[in-house]
Amino acid sequence: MLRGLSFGLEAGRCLQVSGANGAGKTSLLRALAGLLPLESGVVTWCGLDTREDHHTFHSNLAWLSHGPGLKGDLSAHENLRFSAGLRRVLDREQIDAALAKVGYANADQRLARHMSAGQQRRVALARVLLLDCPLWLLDEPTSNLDGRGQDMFGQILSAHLENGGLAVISTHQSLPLSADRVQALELS
Amino acid sequence: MSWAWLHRYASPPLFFRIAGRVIPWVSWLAAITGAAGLIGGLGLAPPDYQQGEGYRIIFVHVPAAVLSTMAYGVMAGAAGMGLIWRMNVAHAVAASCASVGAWFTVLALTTGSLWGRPMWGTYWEWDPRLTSELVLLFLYLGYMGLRSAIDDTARADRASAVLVLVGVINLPIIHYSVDWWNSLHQGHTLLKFGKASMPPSMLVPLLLMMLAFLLYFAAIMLTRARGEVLRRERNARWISEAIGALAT
Amino acid sequence: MMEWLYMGGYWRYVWPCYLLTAAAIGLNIYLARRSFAAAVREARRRVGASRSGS
Amino acid sequence: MNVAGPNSVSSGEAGWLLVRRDLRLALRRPGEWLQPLMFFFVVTTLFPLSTDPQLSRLRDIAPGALWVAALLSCLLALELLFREDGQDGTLEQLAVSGLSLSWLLLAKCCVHWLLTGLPLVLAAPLVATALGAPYAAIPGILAALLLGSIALSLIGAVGAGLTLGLRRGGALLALLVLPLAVPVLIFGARATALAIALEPTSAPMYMLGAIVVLSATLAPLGAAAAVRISLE
Repeated sequence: MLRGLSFGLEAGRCLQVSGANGAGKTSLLRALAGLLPLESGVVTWCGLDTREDHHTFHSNLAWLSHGPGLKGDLSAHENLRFSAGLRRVLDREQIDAALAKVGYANADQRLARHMSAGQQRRVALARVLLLDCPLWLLDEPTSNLDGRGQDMFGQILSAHLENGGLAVISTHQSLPLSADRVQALELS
Repeated sequence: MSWAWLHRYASPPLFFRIAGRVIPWVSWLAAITGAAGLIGGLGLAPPDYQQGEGYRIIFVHVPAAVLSTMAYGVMAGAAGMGLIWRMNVAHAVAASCASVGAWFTVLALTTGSLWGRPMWGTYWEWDPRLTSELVLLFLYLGYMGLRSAIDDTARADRASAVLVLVGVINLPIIHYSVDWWNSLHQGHTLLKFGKASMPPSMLVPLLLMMLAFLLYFAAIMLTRARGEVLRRERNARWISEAIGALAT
Repeated sequence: MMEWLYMGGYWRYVWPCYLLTAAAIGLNIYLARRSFAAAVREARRRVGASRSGS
Repeated sequence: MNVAGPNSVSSGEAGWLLVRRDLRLALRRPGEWLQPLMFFFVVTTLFPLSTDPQLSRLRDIAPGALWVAALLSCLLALELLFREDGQDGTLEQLAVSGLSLSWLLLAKCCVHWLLTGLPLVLAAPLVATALGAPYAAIPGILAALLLGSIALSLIGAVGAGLTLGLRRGGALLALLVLPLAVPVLIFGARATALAIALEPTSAPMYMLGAIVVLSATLAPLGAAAAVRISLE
């Protein structure tokens, strides 16, 4: 159980949540996303309580959980069309562009269950890009990513922050960002 | 909100204290009304002109059936309050109703079938009331099954609250459909007591017994709810105060 | 007295009903008290653990 | 980066997209969705085998056999409703999408009914004929099963949401849903019996319709609440 936590985050900055296994990183992120109820306390977005107005909050939120959240029987392209497409009108080019950005450019017809874990992660990150939301809540976004994948993640994250986005990220690794962009939160 | 007072009185320490004070009174009242009802029902009330002495079963059967239905209603009301206003005390009350309610549903079923034996010549008849009562028992069992399948108390509270609310919307429909179904196949029901046709010498003991059962239910439910409140509480200070007060 | 116990021939049905009711009432009192006592015991353990922990 | 920009999706489109996705997934794995139908056939075959197979006698048990089999097949199919989406994280994405979760779940229920309820309805004439129902009874039986299976899919969605991710989920789901399905069973079987007796079926049919309307308005709300709780 987490208690006594309080923090704020400004546009263009990223909160890096770290801590040992079982310290509550995932719980914190899920609580921020509104998936776990808070016993006490509030999460505010632009000054509004997110429990009161979760519609506005969730419309601004791109959530990536531990798992990639892909349908095993759909290809990368279909997965993105049917998941990010629920919230944004997307055309083929936009999806291709997002897949290219995350380094899964060879947009083949392979089904998600035949992809490697790293490839699934990349497709999941492409969904985060396509949602085009100011707030990213990413739980271990770089797990299963190789060295080049981590670089790619650093690039899309800094581009997001430069655009005035916010991110809360739980990770063990250090983020390849300038120090003034990162705010650290160590859970014990 | 205007509901702030509710939150104040629903504070766990206050509930724990007040319930602790109320339970002995309610229990004694239940015992007294129950004794009066028994004397009236078993001793003073005259035999029924149709069913003879056998009708005396209604003095426990009808109150048991009323208790079982009302417990479900109380459970649904408390669960709804717990779900909407996030009150742990309400969830504790809801969780305390199921077991008593289920046992008294069983009691209503068995006394009903024992009554049915001399009246119908068989222990089980697909009488609408008994059938509804049987479905009610399944609803209770589902509620308890769902609670026991979820380890986390807070999650069990909310999930079972959704279930009991769905159930309470369904209950009148079930009751109506069973009545309708029965009227097609039997045309008449034997387990029927028009209140108007009942003389006061029977009605008064029956009402006393009902009151006694409801008071008894309140006492049991509050006893359980005190325990459930303790289980849900994380604030160690008032727990130790509350337990300390118990010891002295 | 015997006549009252005989219940006009219905004793076989009336008395079991009352006995079962008494049993259900007793059982629920027992179960409720046991549940409350268990909650108190558990709370005591928790308070004790948090005291020795801090 | 704005909320209601020109490229945001209306809930109607979102629901339709979800329907298309689930249909496409079902096409890629047809076996799973055919199982309840097979089950329906097998169970209704067991009834004649367990009694006197004269058609005139079977006619008496036909409504009961049809409806109990339909109820159990629907129950079997209900386990599939949210299981996969719950496991692969899709439901979580839906829950934080900013779209109305009850609306999206209603869309899922529609697909679920198309894949499991509708085949039962279409198979019903065959089964009913085999159980001795006269030709003229078929429209009534179809209508009753149509309404009943919709109601069962909707009511069952709440139970499926509540038991999502629980061990022993299957047996518990039956315990939760079957008592709630009693009115559907009573009115549905009665409408079928009246249809087989070639009598007017309007009274139970109206009741079935009312149950469908009530469950279509309330069940998605309950299912959404249940799914959110189960995702915690």
